[in-house]
Amino acid sequence: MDIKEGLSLKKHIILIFVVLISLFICISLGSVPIPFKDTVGILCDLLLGKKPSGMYADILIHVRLPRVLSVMPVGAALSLAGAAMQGIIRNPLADGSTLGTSSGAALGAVIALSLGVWLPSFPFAGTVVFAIIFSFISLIIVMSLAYTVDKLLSNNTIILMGVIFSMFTSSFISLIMAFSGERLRSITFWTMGSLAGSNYNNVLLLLITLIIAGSALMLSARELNAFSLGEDEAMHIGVDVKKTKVIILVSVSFLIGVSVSVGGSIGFVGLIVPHACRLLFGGNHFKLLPSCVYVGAIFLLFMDLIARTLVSPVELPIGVVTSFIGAISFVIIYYRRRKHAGT
Amino acid sequence: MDIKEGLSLKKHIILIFVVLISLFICISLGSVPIPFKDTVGILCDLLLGKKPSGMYADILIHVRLPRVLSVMPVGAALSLAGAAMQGIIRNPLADGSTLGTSSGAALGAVIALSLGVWLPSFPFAGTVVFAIIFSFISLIIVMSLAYTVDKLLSNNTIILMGVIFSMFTSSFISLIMAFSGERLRSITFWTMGSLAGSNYNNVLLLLITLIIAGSALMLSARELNAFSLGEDEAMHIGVDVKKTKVIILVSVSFLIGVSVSVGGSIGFVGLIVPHACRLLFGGNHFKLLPSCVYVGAIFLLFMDLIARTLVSPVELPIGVVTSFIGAISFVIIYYRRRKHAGT
Amino acid sequence: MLELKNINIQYGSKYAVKDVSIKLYSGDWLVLLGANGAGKSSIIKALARAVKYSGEILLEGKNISCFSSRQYAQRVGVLSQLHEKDPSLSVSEVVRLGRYSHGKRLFSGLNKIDIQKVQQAIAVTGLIEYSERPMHTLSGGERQRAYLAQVFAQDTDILLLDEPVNSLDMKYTLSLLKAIDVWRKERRGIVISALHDLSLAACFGSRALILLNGEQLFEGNIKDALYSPHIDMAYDLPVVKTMQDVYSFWEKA
Amino acid sequence: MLELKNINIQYGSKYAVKDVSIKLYSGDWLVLLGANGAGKSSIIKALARAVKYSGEILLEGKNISCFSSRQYAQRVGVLSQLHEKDPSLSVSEVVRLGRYSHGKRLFSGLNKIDIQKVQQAIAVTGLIEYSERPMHTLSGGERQRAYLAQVFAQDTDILLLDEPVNSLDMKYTLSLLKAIDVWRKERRGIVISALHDLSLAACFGSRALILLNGEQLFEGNIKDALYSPHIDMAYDLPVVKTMQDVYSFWEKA
Amino acid sequence: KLTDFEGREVTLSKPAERIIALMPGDCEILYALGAGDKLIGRGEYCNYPEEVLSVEAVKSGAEMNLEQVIELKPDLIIATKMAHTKESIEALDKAGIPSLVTDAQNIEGVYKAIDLIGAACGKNEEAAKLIDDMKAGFEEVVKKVGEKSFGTVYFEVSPLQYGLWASGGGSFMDEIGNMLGLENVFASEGAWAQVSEEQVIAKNPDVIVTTTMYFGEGPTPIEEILSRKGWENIKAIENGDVYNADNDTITRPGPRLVDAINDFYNFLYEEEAADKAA
Ligand SMILES: Nc1ncnc2c1ncn2[C@@H]1O[C@H](COP(=O)(O)OP(=O)(O)OP(=O)(O)O)[C@@H](O)[C@H]1O
Ligand SMILES: Nc1ncnc2c1ncn2[C@@H]1O[C@H](COP(=O)(O)OP(=O)(O)OP(=O)(O)O)[C@@H](O)[C@H]1O
Ligand SMILES: [Mg+2]
Ligand SMILES: [Mg+2]
Repeated sequence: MDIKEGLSLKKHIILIFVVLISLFICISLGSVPIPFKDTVGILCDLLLGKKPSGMYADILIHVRLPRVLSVMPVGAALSLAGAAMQGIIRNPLADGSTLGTSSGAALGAVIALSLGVWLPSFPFAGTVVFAIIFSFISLIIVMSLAYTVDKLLSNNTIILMGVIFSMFTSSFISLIMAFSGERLRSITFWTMGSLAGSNYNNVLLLLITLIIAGSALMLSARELNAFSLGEDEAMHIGVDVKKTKVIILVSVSFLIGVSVSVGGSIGFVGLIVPHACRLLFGGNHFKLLPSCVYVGAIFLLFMDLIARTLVSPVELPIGVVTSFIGAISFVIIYYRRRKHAGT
Repeated sequence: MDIKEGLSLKKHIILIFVVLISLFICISLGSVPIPFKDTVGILCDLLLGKKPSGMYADILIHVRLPRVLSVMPVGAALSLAGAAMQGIIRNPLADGSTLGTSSGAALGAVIALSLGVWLPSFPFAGTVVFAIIFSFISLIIVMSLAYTVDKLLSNNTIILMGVIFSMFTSSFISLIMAFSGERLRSITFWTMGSLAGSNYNNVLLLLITLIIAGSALMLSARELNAFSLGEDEAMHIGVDVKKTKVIILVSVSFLIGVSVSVGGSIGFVGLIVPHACRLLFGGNHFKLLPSCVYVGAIFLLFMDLIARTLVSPVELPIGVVTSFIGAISFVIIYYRRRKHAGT
Repeated sequence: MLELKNINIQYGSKYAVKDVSIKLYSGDWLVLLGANGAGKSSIIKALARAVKYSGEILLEGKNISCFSSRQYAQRVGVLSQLHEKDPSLSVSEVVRLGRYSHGKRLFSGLNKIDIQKVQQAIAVTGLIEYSERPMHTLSGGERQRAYLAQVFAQDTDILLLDEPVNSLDMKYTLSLLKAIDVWRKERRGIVISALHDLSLAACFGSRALILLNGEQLFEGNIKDALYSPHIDMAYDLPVVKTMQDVYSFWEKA
Repeated sequence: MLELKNINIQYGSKYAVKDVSIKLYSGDWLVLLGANGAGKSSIIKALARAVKYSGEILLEGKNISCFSSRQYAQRVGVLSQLHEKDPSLSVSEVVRLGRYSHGKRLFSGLNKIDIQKVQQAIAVTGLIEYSERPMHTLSGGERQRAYLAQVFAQDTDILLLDEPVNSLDMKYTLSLLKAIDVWRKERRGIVISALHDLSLAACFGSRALILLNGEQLFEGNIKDALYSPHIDMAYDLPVVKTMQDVYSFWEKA
Repeated sequence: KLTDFEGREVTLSKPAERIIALMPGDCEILYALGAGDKLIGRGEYCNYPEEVLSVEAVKSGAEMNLEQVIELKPDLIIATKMAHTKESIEALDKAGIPSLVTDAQNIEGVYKAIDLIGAACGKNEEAAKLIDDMKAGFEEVVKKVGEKSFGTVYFEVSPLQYGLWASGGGSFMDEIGNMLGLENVFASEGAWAQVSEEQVIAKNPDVIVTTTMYFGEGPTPIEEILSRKGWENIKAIENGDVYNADNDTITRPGPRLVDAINDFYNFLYEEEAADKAA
């Protein structure tokens, strides 16, 4: 019997390798073709601390690189959050947005857009800051609502309160859109999800969140495993059920809030990547959570690549590409696995 | 022990009475105030087969009455479909849209809107016909997909395929919206749900669907009860599990497809009304299904009334009002019941 | 009347039941004996049409796959070993569901006979006071009795009972097994049950099928089975000796 | 060492346990006796801190509500009567979880001792071959053994076992009860179990608490309990006579 | 008897006297025809000329408040394809209120709309004159531009923050650009297209036009574009040729398109001349 329950070192190495390869592919391809030689040259210059110049360097350094670097943690965060939510409330329909923070963040962003909030020292930061603040407020509202109606914080209560809250905020969003007049278009575009215009500040924010909240979740893998036996059983083996729930729900909200604030509402990833990982790597959260990070990152990188390049120069909304390709590939995985299982 | 398991006759009568009262209130109020006397006069004339005329008659007969008469069956249909779905796949997050037909219908409508389809000779205009056709195609796709990957049509498979399919179609909708240019606004508004402009043909269509598909569901109440013991147990007592699933899923799709085609995507009702009814009338489907019909109709009638009159002459999107008021009232019911249950 | 011919049951590539054949007649009470994982539940599930199997099972000479769900449920009642943890129905709702296959299809429509059978089943299982309680508020044994009441209400000629006395107290263990015994003799029905308590098997069973790793070790009269060397093989224990030890306490009284 | 003082347990307005008091010392094996719904599981749940109760429960003189979840789980292992139908973990994952309260918090980190305890628990329950199987593919008895293995791996001084032998075959019923018995005597731990099989209770228990509708009818030595008139009252049966009848089959052998 | 943009035949017994116009473009046409006084209801986004704001606003689109419309007792409704639903038009027909649907996609379409609206309210001559005026206005600009060319242009309709959306071929902007001797870098795309930032940098347009409205917070749209990272080397940025067009005039199918083209012309060529002079 192994001492470690997680992914084998070999799998870790392979997956990291695939992430790096994907990253490189996504940097070198784009709607403007940059010769491979130039790409490598510019990247080397960057690594060596030189300042490359020219149109290719402009595109690569200011447009493509920050975008690709934001896409990666967003994909990881959404998938990880989805896996944790599905684990803790034991419901295959759950994902990060079940808690209501996703639509809370969207509401914040939409309010910022419609008021034209502007924070002078942060370029473009209005939406991001508002989204994060609102995702927080949402979490607090949902949790205290759930706690008020049900001191035990049972799953059914959390689910229902989360869903109700997200419907509530979505209706706020619709209302704002209905009265937004001239700004309707930008709001609509924003809600479709877009990672265009990400900058290095966003990348930093995403990475910090992913590291902190991601670690909190990874460290809760045993607890998540315990929950799959039922909450009472988890308590019997020593899990502090309420505390664990709060830690996990707060981490999930962080991940979701920040991702939404940067990338808009990108659906589907958080629901489907965990299911796919469960089919591929099993339901043990020691394996599931890390694999979600890798697979989520890889998946969204390629989806973004397709969004950027498929009908170049036009860009497709990333949510659209994600659902499209994600749906098809998930059905294939599901089909193969069921056939394989022989049932 | 009672022979009948359903709602008592008294409750039926009370609920029908409440529906009729609500109907009358909703007819007599509106963004244009019509004196009570005129309302009654016009309604009497109508019932007596006379043709009332005048501006009030125009408003009442051509605008308000068809609208109110469509709202009622839409509310009933959405709630009923939600209750049936939650029963059959035993998941509190499920509602009529889980199956994917809702977004399929929406896709059809959006395509019709964006192509500007106009079928002059048809009794029902382009969007309705397209929505119905698409909801059908969606049902067929989802079911055959589910059947292909899993001959047993297990719940998990149906849920996942439904969700994936609806993400898939939603992304199509986004795509169309992205390329719709000037029509963006009308599509956005349509997706928020509206029953303005309903005509008597719509009413007829809705009522026929509600009667046929609703009866199919009502007649499956015992099967739905049986499912709550688990699928194997249901089989053991003689339920033909697959056939029942197909009947229920098809009826639900019908209800949802037609409702969406007439009223747009009105969220929340199908999720929350069944939960509220379960809290109020218990989980036995003999009670749950009829109470959902009544409560759904009453609920949506009043929501529509508020949408029409609150900030008159501007109309609020009904989806917004529904989520708002629905969320608040549901939390209250939930809180009361939990307190009452003493746990 | 009920015949199993060369039944094999496979989960993935693993055989849970290998080549089991047996013929049962009216009035038989077959006890399935064997250690955990021997294949008892699998055989019951095959008879209940809840798993795939190879081979043939004939009921009244007809392959059981020819019956519709409803027809089959009118003939065969099934009690499973594992149940959902949180059924949301009340006890009487659960028991009423037992009448499903007999009911007219419209609405709740239970007729006089249905009501009578339901009430009888609730009374036999001692659940009269509990009949309006939701299932998830019952204790383990009360729950098990509710599921048994459902099967009794189903009023079939054949009962498939997978560990029916799990969680039951002594009183109901004996009274319910006795009731089944009386019923089977009067109505000349067939009972097939898995039982781990060999004393009970001896008291109530008429025939036995001993399984070892899915293979049929022995088939015949229950007395012969319990005194045969096969039973020791099946449980990997000197059975009679062990039972006598366990029982010695009561002798002294 | 473990003391229950005037415990009352209520569900809604209904009392499931009324004014139960008992004091347990190292090396005791308390058997909870009583009919279905007598309140056995409720007492175990109260000890496991899974239901609200009034009164006081003291462990090592400290109120049990003072312990953190982890501390408590290091001292008390619990086997519930009802389980989820479809846990998605494998047997070894379930058993490893038993070490949760002992583990360092980082990642999977099981140390040598943990691994050893886990392997031992799997071996005792005879699940070595099954250790990588997902729980939902196990037979009823195999599952029950896996849950038992989890509790054993938890390696606590106090075991709360609600009907531990449900679904177990004869061999494992005896060998596991025996193992627990040896452990309790060696380690001087406390075992509290609900058992419906009075012969087993007689063989393994040291003390008994007889419950009737939640009320404490009798508390004392197990032998006295089984020969007392209280037991007849609790089960509404002439217990000794009944047991002799049931076991008479083996006498003749 | 009129035939509208959807081929529906609408019969008016007499010129309309009480008109509801839902789209800003149609309102502007009505006022330009001197029929502003006949307007008794307007779409909520109609904001030009000033007087229109005093007319009662009617919710349009799927949210059109039919009760309110009927209460206003109009004898004609002018809507565009995107401002109405089939259902509401049918309901209005039943209540005896005729409706005209306009749907101008290009300048030629605007002429047609003017013609139609003029006919509907009995201002046929004014309509013909308005059309002639507009044609003359455009021709004048085209003549002034002559063979001059300013190179390539990029029309931005949504700023980077919400995803970059450009206006391609088939839009009024594109048409106006062509008249001014500009080549739209995204001419091959539809009227609305989300484009990649990379593309803009690579296409290196000579002029950038943004229609983003300035609401008074933060940097102006022009400043924002000038400050974008990685855009420094685009010719338009280097030369400061970034133009903030008035969204209303340049996107509405109405008579003010002439103003739009003149403003734009002034930005391109007059300032140029002024620069050179200085
Ligand atoms: N779904 C499944 N997938 C794989 N193997 C299974 C599955 N169900 C049962 N098995 C295996 O098949 C064998 C027989 O199982 P079965 O449930 O018939 O045993 P049983 O005799 O009823 O045991 P018990 O006394 O424990 O109830 C066991 O070894 C079990 O592990
Ligand atoms: N959640 C609940 N709500 C209401 N009543 C309950 C609940 N749980 C148990 N009860 C009732 O409390 C009483 C004691 O239940 P408990 O589970 O303790 O019985 P038990 O002695 O373990 O019985 P068994 O032998 O059947 O397991 C029973 O009558 C039961 O119906
Ligand atoms: Mg079994
Ligand atoms: Mg119990």
